[in-house]
Amino acid sequence: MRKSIALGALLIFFGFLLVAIMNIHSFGYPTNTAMDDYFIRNGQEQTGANNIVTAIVFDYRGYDTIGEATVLFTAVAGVLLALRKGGEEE
Amino acid sequence: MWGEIFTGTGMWNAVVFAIVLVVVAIIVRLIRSTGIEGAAKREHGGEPYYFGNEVPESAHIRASNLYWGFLKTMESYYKPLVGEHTGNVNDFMAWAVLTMAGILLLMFFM
Amino acid sequence: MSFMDQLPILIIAVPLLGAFLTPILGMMSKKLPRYTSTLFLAVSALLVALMAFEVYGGDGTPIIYTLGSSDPTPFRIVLEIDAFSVFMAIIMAGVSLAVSIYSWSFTDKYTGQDKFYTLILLVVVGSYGMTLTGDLFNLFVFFEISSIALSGLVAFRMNRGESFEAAFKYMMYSTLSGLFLLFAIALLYSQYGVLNIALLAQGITADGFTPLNKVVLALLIGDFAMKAGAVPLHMPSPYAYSESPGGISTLFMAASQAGLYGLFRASFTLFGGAISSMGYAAVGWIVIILGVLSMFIGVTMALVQKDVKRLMAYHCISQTGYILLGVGVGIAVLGDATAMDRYGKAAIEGGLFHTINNALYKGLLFLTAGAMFYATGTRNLNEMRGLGHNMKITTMFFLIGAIAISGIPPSNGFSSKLLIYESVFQFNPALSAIAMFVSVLTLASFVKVFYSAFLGPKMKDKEIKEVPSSMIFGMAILVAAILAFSLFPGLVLDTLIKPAVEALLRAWPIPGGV
Amino acid sequence: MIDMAPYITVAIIIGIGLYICMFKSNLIKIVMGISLIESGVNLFLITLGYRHGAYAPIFTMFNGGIMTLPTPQALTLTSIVIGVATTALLLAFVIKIYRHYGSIDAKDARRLKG
Amino acid sequence: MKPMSVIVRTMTRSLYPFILLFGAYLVVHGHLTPGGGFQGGAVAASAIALAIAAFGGTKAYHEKTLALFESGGLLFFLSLGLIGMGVAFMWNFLAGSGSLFGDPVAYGSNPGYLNTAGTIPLMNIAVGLEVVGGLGAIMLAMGSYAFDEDKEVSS
Repeated sequence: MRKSIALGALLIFFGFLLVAIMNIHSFGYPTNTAMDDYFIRNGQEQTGANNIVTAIVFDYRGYDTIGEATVLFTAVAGVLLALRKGGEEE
Repeated sequence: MWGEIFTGTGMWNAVVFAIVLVVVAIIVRLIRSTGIEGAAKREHGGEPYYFGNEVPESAHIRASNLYWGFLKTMESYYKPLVGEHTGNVNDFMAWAVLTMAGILLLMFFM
Repeated sequence: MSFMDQLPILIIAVPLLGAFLTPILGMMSKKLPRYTSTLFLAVSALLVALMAFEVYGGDGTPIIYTLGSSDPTPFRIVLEIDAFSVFMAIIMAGVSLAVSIYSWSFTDKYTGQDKFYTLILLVVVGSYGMTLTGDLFNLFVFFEISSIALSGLVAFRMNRGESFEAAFKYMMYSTLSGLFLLFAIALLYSQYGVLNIALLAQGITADGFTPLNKVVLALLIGDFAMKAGAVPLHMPSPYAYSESPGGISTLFMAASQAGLYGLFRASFTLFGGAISSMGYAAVGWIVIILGVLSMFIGVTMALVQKDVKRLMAYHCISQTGYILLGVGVGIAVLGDATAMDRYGKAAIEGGLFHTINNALYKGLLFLTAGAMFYATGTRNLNEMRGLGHNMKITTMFFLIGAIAISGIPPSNGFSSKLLIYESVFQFNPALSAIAMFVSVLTLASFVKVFYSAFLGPKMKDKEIKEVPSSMIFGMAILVAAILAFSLFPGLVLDTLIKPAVEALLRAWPIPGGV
Repeated sequence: MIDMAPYITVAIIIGIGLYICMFKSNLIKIVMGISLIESGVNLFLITLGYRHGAYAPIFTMFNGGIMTLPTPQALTLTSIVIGVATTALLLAFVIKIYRHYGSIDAKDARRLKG
Repeated sequence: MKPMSVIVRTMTRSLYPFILLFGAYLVVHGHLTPGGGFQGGAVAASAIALAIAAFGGTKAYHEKTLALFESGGLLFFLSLGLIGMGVAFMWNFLAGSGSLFGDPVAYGSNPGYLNTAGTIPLMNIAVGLEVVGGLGAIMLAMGSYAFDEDKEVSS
C-alpha cells in the first residue's frame, strides 16, 4: 500500500518532468543566446583566454568558482571532522 | 509611537501594556500589603510550589506522563502521525517526491 | 572605488577569509580558532550593520555590485541588495555572533575544534551569499555551501552513531533539494538564456504562467521549503536539530531561514510580476497549505516529545508555519490591489516580523536547551528535574523565551502573531483560528518543559552547576534583543520590517539598464 | 520526437535515481541514486548548451564555424565539483554509520524516529 | 593501511611523476585547451591516491601537508580576487596589462599563447593546488579510517 502510493507519486512527478521537458526548445536549437553570444564574441578580447569556458569559469562567473572551491573545502572539512582520529573528549 | 503597531483593523501598544502591567502589579502589591503579616503561612501552612524550597520527591511528575489524558484522547490522531516518522531514509525521499507531486498538481489544477 | 562601494562583497569575503585561515591557525594553537572566528564574525556583522544603514537610508532601489567589472552588466554575476536581503543578513549576523561566543566553553571538551569553527564560518558565508546575491546559479552554489557545512556540523559529536545518522539524512534531503533547485535553474536558463534574477523576472512577467514556468515555480517552492523544513518536507530536520551540538541548533535555525528567503524571493521578485498580472492565487494557497500543515503538525508532534531539543525543533517547524501563513496570504492577494492594501501588506509584515522574532526567541531557547544538556549531560526530559534550584539565570532566560514563543503579551512574539492573526482573519477566518489554537498548544508544551525540567526536587545523582559565563553571555545577547523588540515593536516594524516588505513587492532593476 | 531524445533520457535518468532513493535500502545504493540524479541534471545542462553542427568554444586552432553555448558547460563544471563534494561527505557518513551500527541497511539506521 | 606489494610500489614510483606532470599540464594550459584547475587537480590527485594506496595511507602523506596545500591554494585564490578590488572583486587586473600573463589577444583563431589571460592561469594554479590538497585529504582520511583495524566499534 505505502509502496504503491510512493510509486504513484514518483510517476506523477515523472509525468510533470516530461511535461516540462516537452516544452523546451528542440535539441540543438537554443532560442535565447544573447548572453552566450556575448561571451563568445567578447570573451577572448576581454579576458585573453582562448578557452571561453575557462574565461566564464574564472572571469565572468569567477565568484561562482570561489563558491565552488569553498564547497570542496567545506566537504573536506566535514569529512575530516567526521573521520577524525581519537575520541570526542581529550 | 515606538510601541505601537497597526494591524490593518486595529492597533496595539506594547509600552502602554507594559506600563499598565507594572501599575497593576503595584496596586496588587499594595492591596496585598494591607493584609495581616504572615497570614498566608499561618492559614495555609504550605509554601508556594516553586523552586527554591524543599519539595517532596513524589510530587514531581515525569515529562512523559504530563498531559496523559490529552494524549489518550488524541490517540487515534497521534498513532498514524508518530508512526509516519519512521526514520527510514527511503520514506523521507518518498515524502519529498510525494509533496513535490502534490505541489505540482496544485500548481497545474487549481 | 571607495570602501563603501566594496561593502557588499566584503560581507562575504571576510568570513570566507576567516574560514580559509582557521585550519592554519588551528595548527598553531588549539584555542586560537575560537577567538579568531568570533573576531571575523564580529567584523562581518559590523559590515552588515554598515550595509543596513546604507540600504535603509537609501530610496529603496537595490544596491547593485558587479563582480569583476566596473560597469554593471547582467551577464556577469551581480549582487543585488535590497532591504529584504539585508534584513535576512542582519538575522544571521546577530545569531552567528551569539552562537560563536556561546560555543567557546561548549567545545572545550571536544577534539576537532578548528574544523568546527571553520564550518560555523562557512554556514555564515553560505547564508550571506544566498541573501545578498542577484544571480540564481550563485544562489545555488551558496545554498550548497550552507547545506554541506551544516551537515558537517551535525556530525560533530563523533562518539554517537545517531549524529551521523541525522547528518546523513539531512545531507540526503538537502542534496535532493539542491538538485531540484539546479534543475529549476536549468529550465529557466533553457527559456531565457540568462541567470540574472532581474532579467529572468522580466522574461517570466512577459511570458506568464506557461506549463514550463509552473513546473519551475513548483520546484523552487518545493526545494526551498525543504531547506526551511516545512511539513511534510520536514522529516530530517528535527533529528538534525536535536543531534547538533550546543549552539549549532540555533545556527541551523538561522540558516534554515535562508530557505525562507529563497522561497519569498522566488515568489515575489522572480514570479511576483507574473502572479500579480495573472491573478494566480494557487501559489499563495500552496504556501498557505504548507504553512498551516507546518504549524499544526509541528506543534502536535512537539507535545509528545521527551527529548528537549527535538521538542524545540518541532516548535521551530511550527513557527516556520506562522511565517509561511503570513507571507502566503500576501502572495495569494498579490494580484488584488485593494486587498493588498487592506490586509496583504500587514500579513507580509507579520510574517517577516515573525521571522526575526523566531530567530531571536527560538535561538535563545535552543541555547538554553544546550545549557541544560551541558549541565545535566542528558537531553531526556524524564531524567531532568529541579534545574531551577541551581541554574537561576538559565531558568530566567528560558522563561523569557517561552513567554515570547507562546505569544503572551507584551512579548515580541505577541506583536507579530497579532499582525498575522488579524490580517489572516480578513483573508480567511478559519486559518486565523487554527493559528490561535496552535499558539495555545505551544504554551502548553512549554509549560510541560518548564515544569518537568526546572521545577520539582533537585536531581539526586548529580551536582548541577550554572553554565560558564561565555554561554550566559551568548544567551544574554539574545535576551537583550528580545526585550528591546518586545517593548518597541512599532519602532522595529517601521524601521526594519516595512522597508523590507516594500523591497519584496518591488521589481528589481536590471543591472546596467535594459 | 527524436530530437527530444536527449531530454527524455535526462528525465529517465532522474526518474531512475529517484526510484533508487525511494526503494533501495542499501545506503551506498541510495548515495548512488543521488549521484544518478545529479548526473541527469548535469546532462540536462550540457544538452541545453548544444547547437546543431557547432564546435567547442575554444579558439585555439579553431577552424571557423559556430560554437556551442559556453555557459552551460561552465555551470556543469561547477555542479560536478559540488557533486563530488556532496558524495564524498555522504560516503564518509555511511562509513561512520557502518562503524557504529554494524550495518548499512536503511532499515537498521533508524534509531532516530518519532 | 598496509603497503602493497613491491610490483605495485615500483610501478607507482615510475608512474607518479608522469601523472603529476599531466595534471600540471592541464592546470597550466587551462586557458588555452580543454582542462583547467579542477580537471588538472583531479588528475594530480589521482597520483596521490595511487601513492596512498601503494605505500599505505599516512606513510605516504601527512594530513597536515595536504591541508596546507588546500588552505594555501584557497587563500591564494581569494587574495587574487581581493587584489582586484581596486575595481571590483574578481577583477582580472592582469589581462592585457603587458606584464605577467598579460599579452593582449585579438578576436579569432590563434595557435594559443601561454602568456595570456591575466589572472586566469594564476587562479587555475590556485584551484589546482586546492583540489590536489582537498581530494588527497579526503582519500587519505577515508582510506586510513576504513582500513585501520584497531578501531573499536562502539554502539
